Amino acid sequence: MTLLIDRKEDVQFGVMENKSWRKPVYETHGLNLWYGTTHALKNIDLSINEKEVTAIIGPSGCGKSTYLKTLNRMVEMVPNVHISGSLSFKGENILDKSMPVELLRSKVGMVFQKPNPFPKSIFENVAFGPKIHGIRNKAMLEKIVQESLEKAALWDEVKDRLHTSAYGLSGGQQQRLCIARCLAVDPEVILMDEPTSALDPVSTLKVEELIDSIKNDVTIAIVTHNMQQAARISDRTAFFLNGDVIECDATSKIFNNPSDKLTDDYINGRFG
Amino acid sequence: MTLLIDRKEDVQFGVMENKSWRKPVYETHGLNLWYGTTHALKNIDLSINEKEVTAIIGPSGCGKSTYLKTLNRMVEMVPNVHISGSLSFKGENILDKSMPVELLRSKVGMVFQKPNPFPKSIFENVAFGPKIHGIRNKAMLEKIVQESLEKAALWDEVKDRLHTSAYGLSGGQQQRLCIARCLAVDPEVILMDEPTSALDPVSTLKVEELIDSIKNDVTIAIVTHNMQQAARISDRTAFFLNGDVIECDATSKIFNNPSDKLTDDYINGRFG
Amino acid sequence: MHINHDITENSEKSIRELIEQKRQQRNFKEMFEKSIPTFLFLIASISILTTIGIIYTLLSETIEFFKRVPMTDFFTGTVLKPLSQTPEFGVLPLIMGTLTSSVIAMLVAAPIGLMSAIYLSQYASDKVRKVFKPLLELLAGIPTIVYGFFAFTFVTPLLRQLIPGLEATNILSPGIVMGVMIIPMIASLSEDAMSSVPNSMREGALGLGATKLEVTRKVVIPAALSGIIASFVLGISRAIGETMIVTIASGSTKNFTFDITQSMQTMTAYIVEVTGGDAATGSTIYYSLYAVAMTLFVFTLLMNLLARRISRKFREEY
Amino acid sequence: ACGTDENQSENSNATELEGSVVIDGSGTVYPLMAKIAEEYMINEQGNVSVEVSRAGTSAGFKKFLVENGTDFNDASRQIKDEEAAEADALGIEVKELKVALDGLTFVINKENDWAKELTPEQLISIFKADGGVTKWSDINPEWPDTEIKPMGPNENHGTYEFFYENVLEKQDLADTVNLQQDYSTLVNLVAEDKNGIAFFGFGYYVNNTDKLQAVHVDFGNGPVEPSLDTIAEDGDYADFTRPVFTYLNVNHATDKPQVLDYAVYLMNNVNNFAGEAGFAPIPEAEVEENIEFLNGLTK
Amino acid sequence: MVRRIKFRLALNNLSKYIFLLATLFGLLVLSVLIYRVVADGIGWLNFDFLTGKLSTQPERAGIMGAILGTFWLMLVVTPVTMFIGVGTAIYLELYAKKGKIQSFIETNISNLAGVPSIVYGILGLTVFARAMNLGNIALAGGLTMSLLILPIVIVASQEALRAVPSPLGEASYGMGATKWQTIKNVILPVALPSILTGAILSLSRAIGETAPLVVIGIPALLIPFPGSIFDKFTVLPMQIYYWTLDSSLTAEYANLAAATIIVLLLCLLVLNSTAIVIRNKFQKQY
Ligand SMILES: Nc1ncnc2c1ncn2[C@@H]1O[C@H](COP(=O)(O)OP(=O)(O)OP(=O)(O)O)[C@@H](O)[C@H]1O
Ligand SMILES: Nc1ncnc2c1ncn2[C@@H]1O[C@H](COP(=O)(O)OP(=O)(O)OP(=O)(O)O)[C@@H](O)[C@H]1O
Ligand SMILES: [Mg+2]
Ligand SMILES: [Mg+2]
Ligand SMILES: O=P([O-])([O-])[O-]
Repeated sequence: MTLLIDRKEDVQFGVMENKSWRKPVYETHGLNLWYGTTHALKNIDLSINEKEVTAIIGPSGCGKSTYLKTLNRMVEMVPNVHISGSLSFKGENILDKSMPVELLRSKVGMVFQKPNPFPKSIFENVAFGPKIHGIRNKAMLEKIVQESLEKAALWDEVKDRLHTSAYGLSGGQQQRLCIARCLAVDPEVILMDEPTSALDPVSTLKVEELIDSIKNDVTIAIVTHNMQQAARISDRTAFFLNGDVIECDATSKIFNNPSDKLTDDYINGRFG
Repeated sequence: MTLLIDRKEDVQFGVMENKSWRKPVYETHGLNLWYGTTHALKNIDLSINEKEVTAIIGPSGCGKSTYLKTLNRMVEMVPNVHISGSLSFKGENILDKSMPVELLRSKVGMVFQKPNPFPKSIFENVAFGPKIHGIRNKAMLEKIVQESLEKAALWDEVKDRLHTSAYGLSGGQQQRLCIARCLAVDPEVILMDEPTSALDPVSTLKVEELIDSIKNDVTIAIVTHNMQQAARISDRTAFFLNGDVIECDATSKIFNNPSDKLTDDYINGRFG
Repeated sequence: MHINHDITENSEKSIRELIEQKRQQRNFKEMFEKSIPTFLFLIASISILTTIGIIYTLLSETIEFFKRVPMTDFFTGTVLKPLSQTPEFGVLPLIMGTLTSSVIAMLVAAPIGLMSAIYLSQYASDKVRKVFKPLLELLAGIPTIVYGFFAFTFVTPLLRQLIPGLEATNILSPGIVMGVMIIPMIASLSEDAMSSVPNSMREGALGLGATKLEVTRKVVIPAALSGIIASFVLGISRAIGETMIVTIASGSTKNFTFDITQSMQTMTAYIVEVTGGDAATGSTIYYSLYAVAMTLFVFTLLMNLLARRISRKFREEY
Repeated sequence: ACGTDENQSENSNATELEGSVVIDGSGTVYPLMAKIAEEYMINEQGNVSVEVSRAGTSAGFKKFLVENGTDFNDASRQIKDEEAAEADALGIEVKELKVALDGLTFVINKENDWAKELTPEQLISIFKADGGVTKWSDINPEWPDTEIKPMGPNENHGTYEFFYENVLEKQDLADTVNLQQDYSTLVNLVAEDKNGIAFFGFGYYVNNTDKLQAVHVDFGNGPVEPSLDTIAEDGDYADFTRPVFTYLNVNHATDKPQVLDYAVYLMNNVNNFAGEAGFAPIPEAEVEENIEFLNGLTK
Repeated sequence: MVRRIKFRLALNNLSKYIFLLATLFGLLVLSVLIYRVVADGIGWLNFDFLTGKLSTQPERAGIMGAILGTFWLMLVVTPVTMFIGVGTAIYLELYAKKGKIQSFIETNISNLAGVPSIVYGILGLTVFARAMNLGNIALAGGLTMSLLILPIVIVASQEALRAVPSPLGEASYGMGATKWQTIKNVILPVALPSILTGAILSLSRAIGETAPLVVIGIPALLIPFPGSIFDKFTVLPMQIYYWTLDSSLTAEYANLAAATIIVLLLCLLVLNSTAIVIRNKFQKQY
C-alpha cells in the first residue's frame, strides 16, 4: 500500500481536499440504461464536480464508456437504447428530449480511446467545431485554432504544417489534436474515454500534463484502465463494476483506504 | 514496492529459484520480424524453459502477440511478413521452411484472447485435434475428450451437455474449452495470448488455477497486460517494449528489483 | 498576426458567447435540417414505387390474359403455339427451357465458383489474389450480349465437334456460357461468406495443426455454409433471368423436352421474341408476354427471398 | 463512312427538308428499305432522319394504325380487311405501294446431293402434317434412310403466312417443323445439318450461297432455280413468288413534306435496289402509277 | 504421425492445385473469349469505323451513333442514379430507424436487385415509353436503365457509408454537429471514393445491358447522330445484337459486331480500372 501513497505525493495530491466545496456539474440519480435487453447501467447515483478531474475505473464491460457517453447523450446513437432516471447538467435535466443535443455537446467535449481526427488538415480539424457552430470569419477562426492548439500544447509542433493532413501526425499528437479540437468550442466539460491507452509512454505523459494544465478551466471526466494514471491525475475516482457504482470518493481515499472489499480487490489486481 | 513483494509471497513464489536448471524449449537468437515495413520484433534474444510459465508483458503494440505467434509460426498467416534470425524448438530451427507447420502446431497449442470455439458441439470441439491427426476410434476419442476436459477443470460442468453447441457456454467456460481443445492433442507447449482479459473475475481465477494445475506437464508462455497476474502465475517474465526485450528474468526479480529503469517505470504504471 | 477590426470587436466576446449568438440565428437551418429526413424518405420510396410499378404493370395485363386463357391451361399446358391458327398457351415448355438452362449453368458455376472462392480466400497469396480478383470481376462485367455472341459463334461450333447430334441452336451451349458468366458471382459471394468466418476460428484450427484443406473443409465451409448456399440460389436466380445469351444461342423452339442437345426457349427469350416480333397490342399473344413475365418475376422473387432468408440465418450465427 | 454531307446538300433538290420519317414493319422488306433509306439520307436529304425498324408486318400495322403512328409500314403480305377497316375508323388514308418481288426459297445443306430438285407436291408432303413423309427415302427409295429435318420461320413472319396460305393452302404444318424466330438461326441450322431443309425469302439464300444450296423446284416444266430472273413477275419461279409492300400514311405525306419526298424517292429507286437486296423488280408501269399518285398529293 | 502428416500435406497440396485450376478455368474462358472477339474484329476497327455513321454496307458502317447514344443514355443514368441512389442510402443508413420500414425498404431493394433486366424493360416500355409517351428516346431508355441499376448503386453506397469508421462520426457529433452537418462534412467526403467505385461499376453494367432496350424497341436502322436525350438512339450492345442477328444476311456483320464488342469491352475496361484505381487509392486510408 505504501507504494501508492508515495506516488500520490509526487504529483501534489494535497490540494484535493480543498476542493470538496466544489459544486456538481453533473448530478445523476437512479440512472438505468439498457442496450436492448442488456442492463448496462444499474441505478447509478453519481456527481461530477466542477473543475475537478473525475476518474472512472473498473473492469472491461462494466459500463464506464456507457456512462461517459450518457453524459453527452452520445449513447443515444446506439439503436434500442433505453434510459430511465435523472441526469442533470448544471441543474437542467438533459435526459429531457427538449434539450437540443447539439447545444449540450458543444458544451461537453469528448475525447476517445483511439485518436479520431478527421481526414482533413490540422487546421480544418480544429476549426471544425467553430465552423459548424456558425463562425465563418477567417481571422477569427485562425485565432481560435492557434489558441486551442496552444492550450493543447501542440502549437509549436504543428504551426508550420497547419494545412497538412492530420493523419501525418503521430498517435500522441493526434490525440492532443483531438483535445485541441474539443477546446476550440470552449467547452465546460471534457469527457475522455481511455485517452492514453493507445499511446506510447512519452505521449501518455504529454497528454497527462495537458490534462493537468487545463483542469483549472474545464471539468474533466476520464475513463482509464490504468489505476496508477487514475491515482496520478484525478481528484475523485468512481469504481464501476457490472453496471453499478461500487464506490466513489476522493482518489486518495479510494486508493489507500477503500470502503468496499471489491474496490480493494480490483485496485490490487485481484481481478480484471 | 513493498506491496508487490507482499503479494508475491501470497502465491508461494519461492519455488521459482529451484527451477533455474530447466532446459530451454525455445531458443531465440537475433529474431527480427517485419510486417511489410513495420519492424515489429527487433533482434530478440529470449529462451522459454521447459515446464515453466513464462509471462510476456509490455504496453500495447510492443510485439507480445507477434512474438507468441512466431513460436508456432502462426504469424506467417499475415501477408508480407518477413522474419530473420534463428528460433529453435527443442534444438530444431523452426524457421526452416522444411519443417511442416502442422507438425509444429500439433506440439504447440495456442489459446487466444477471445475464446474461439468452433461452431460445433463441445465434444466435437475437443475431438477436433485428435480427429485431424487421424484418430477415428470412437471410444478412444471419448476417452481423450473426457481427460482433456477434466484437465481443463470443465468436465463436471459440461459432462451432461457434451453434444450441445459450444456457443451455449459462458465466456469463461468457452476459454477453458479452448484450453481443453489444446490439451487434447497432448501438446508440449501452450501459448496463451491474454487468455483472461475478456473474462470476469471468477472465470479469470478458474483459468489461473487451471494454468497452475497443468504447468507441471506443459511449458506455458502467456501474454498478459495484468501485471499482478504475471506476478501471480509466472516463473519468469519477459518485458517487451517497442519490439525489443528490455529485460527477461525470474518473475520475482522483475517485479521486485528490475535491472532496467524502463521496466521499473512500466511495472509501476508510469506509462502504458 | 494581423488583426482586423472585425475580430477586435468580436474578440471582446468569448468563443462560447459567439456560439450562443450564432445559435439564435439558426431558425432557417433548423427547418432545413428537419426537412431532410422527409426529403430523403421520399427519395428512398422511389424503390418502393418501382416495385409497385413492376407488379402493377405485370399484374393488370396478366389478369387480362387469364380472362382469355384459363390459368390451368397456362400452367399445365405442354404446348406453346401462340401464333398458330389454333393457339395454345402452355407455359411449361418455357419453364422447362428456363430450368434446363439454369441447371446446366449451375452445374458449371457452382463447383467452379466455389473452388475459386476457396482458392482465393484460403490459398492464394495476397499478390495472386490482387491479380485474380479483378480479372474474375472482369468476367462478371462482360455484357451478356457478348456472351451470347461467344456462345453462338464459338461455343456451339466447338461443342458440335465434340457432341454429334447437337443442334446448331441448343440449350447446352448457352447454359454453359451462362455458367461461366455466373462463376464470378458465386466465387465472390462465397468468398465473402468464407472470409466473414471469424479469423479466430481459422486460427483456432490452424493452431491445432490442421492443414488449410482441413480448416476449409471442417471449419470454414461448415461455418459459411448458408452463405455459400445463398450464393448458389442467387446464381440460379441470375440464370433464370438471363436473357440475351439464350435469345441468341438457343433458338426459339418451344420444346417440352429434357434433351439438352435441342433448341429450347426460355421465358426471357420468349419475351424478347414477342416484344421484338409480331406482338400486336391487345392480342392474346401480347398479354401472354405479361403472363410469362409475371411468372418469371415470381420465380426470381422466390429465389431472392430464399437466398435472403438463408443468408440472414447465416449472418445471425456470428 | 460519312463525310459526304457537304456534297449531298449541293446536289439535292432545291428545297432542304428536315424532320424524320418513321418506318416499321416487315423484317423481310427491312434490308431493301434500309438500303434505300440510307441512300436517301446520303444523296438526297441529309437533314432528314429516316428510321427503319422491323417489328414484323402485323406489329408494324399496330404501330401504323394509331394516331401519330408510323409513316410507312413495310409488309410481306397484303393489308388485312380488319386492318383496313381500322384505318378507316381512324381516318387514316392508306396507300399500298408494292416495292418488290420475293421468291420463297427452299434451302438444303451443301452436302445434300439427292434432294436438289423437288416438285411442289414433294415439298408440301415434307412440311404438312400427315404428309406421309418423314425420311428422305419416303420420297425416293434411293435417297438416304434418314429423318428429314424441316424448318422455317415462325408464325411471327409474313413469310410463314405466305407459305401456310399459298403453298400449303391452309393445311396444318407437321409438328416436326422446327419454327424459328430468327432467319440467322435457320441459316445456321441448315448449314450444319445434312438433313435440314428450310424455306425463307430469297434474300437470305442469296447472301449465304457459300453455306446453303437452293432446291430447284419443278413446277411441271423442269426444275427451276430461284434467281432474280426467275422470281420476276412472269418468271418460271413465279408460283412461289410473292409481292412485298410498304403502306404509306397519306395524311402524313400531305402534312410532312419529308414523308412525301421520301415516298417519291422510294418509288423512283425501288427497282435500282431490289436486286442488291435479293428481290426481283416490279414492273415499271406499277412504279409509274404510284409515282403519279404521289405527285398528285403535292398539289 | 509424421507419415500421416505427409499424406495430409500432399492432399492439401493436391487440392490447392485443383482449386487453382478451377480459378484458372474462368480466366481461360475469358481469354478465349477476348481472343476470338479480337481476332474477328480487330481488322475492322479503325478511325472511320469509330467516327462513322451507321450503314447497311459493312465497309462504310461506323458506330459513332451508338457511341453517342451510349453517351446520352449515361447522361440520364448517372445523375438520376447518383442522386436517388446516394439519397436512399443515406436515408437507410443514417436516418431510418432500424425497424419495420427500414427493413421493408431494404428487403424491397434486395429483391429489386434480383429482378431480371428484361422485366425492367417491360416496366420501361409500359411506363416511360407508353404511359409517359416518351417513345423510344434516350431519356426513356435512361430512366429504365436507372431503375435497373438503382438497387446496385444503393447497396454499394450503403456499404460505403457503413464503412466510414464510426469514430469519425462520433467525433463530429461529439462536437455538437447536427446530423446533416456530420453527413455533409465528415461522412460523405470519407465515403465518396467507395460510393464512386460502386457507382462506376453499376454504370458499366448499364452500358452493357441490352435486354431492356430490346423491349423498349430501338430502330434497327438509325443513321443520324442523336443530339440530345430527347432523340431516338441506339447503343453499342444493341448494335452488336442487330449485327449478330443480321450476320446471316451479310456475313461481315459478324466482324462488325466483334469490332463493336472490342470497343464496348475497352470502354468497360477503362471504367472498371478507374473504379479499381479509386478503390485502391483510398482503401484503408483510415
Ligand atoms: N452498442 C452496444 N450494444 C449492445 N450492448 C452494448 C453496446 N455497447 C456496450 N454494450 C454492453 O454494455 C456493457 C457495458 O459496455 P461499456 O462499453 O460501457 O463497458 P466499458 O466499461 O467501457 O468496457 P471497456 O473497458 O471494455 O471499454 C457491456 O456488457 C457491453 O457488452
Ligand atoms: N497484421 C499486422 N499487419 C501489420 N502490422 C501489424 C500486424 N499485427 C501487428 N502489427 C504491428 O506490429 C506491432 C506489434 O503488434 P502486436 O500485436 O504484436 O502487439 P501486442 O504487444 O500484442 O499489443 P496488444 O497488447 O495491443 O495486443 C504493432 O505496431 C502493430 O501495429
Ligand atoms: Mg469502454
Ligand atoms: Mg496482442
Ligand atoms: O418478317 P416478315 O417479313 O416475315 O413479317
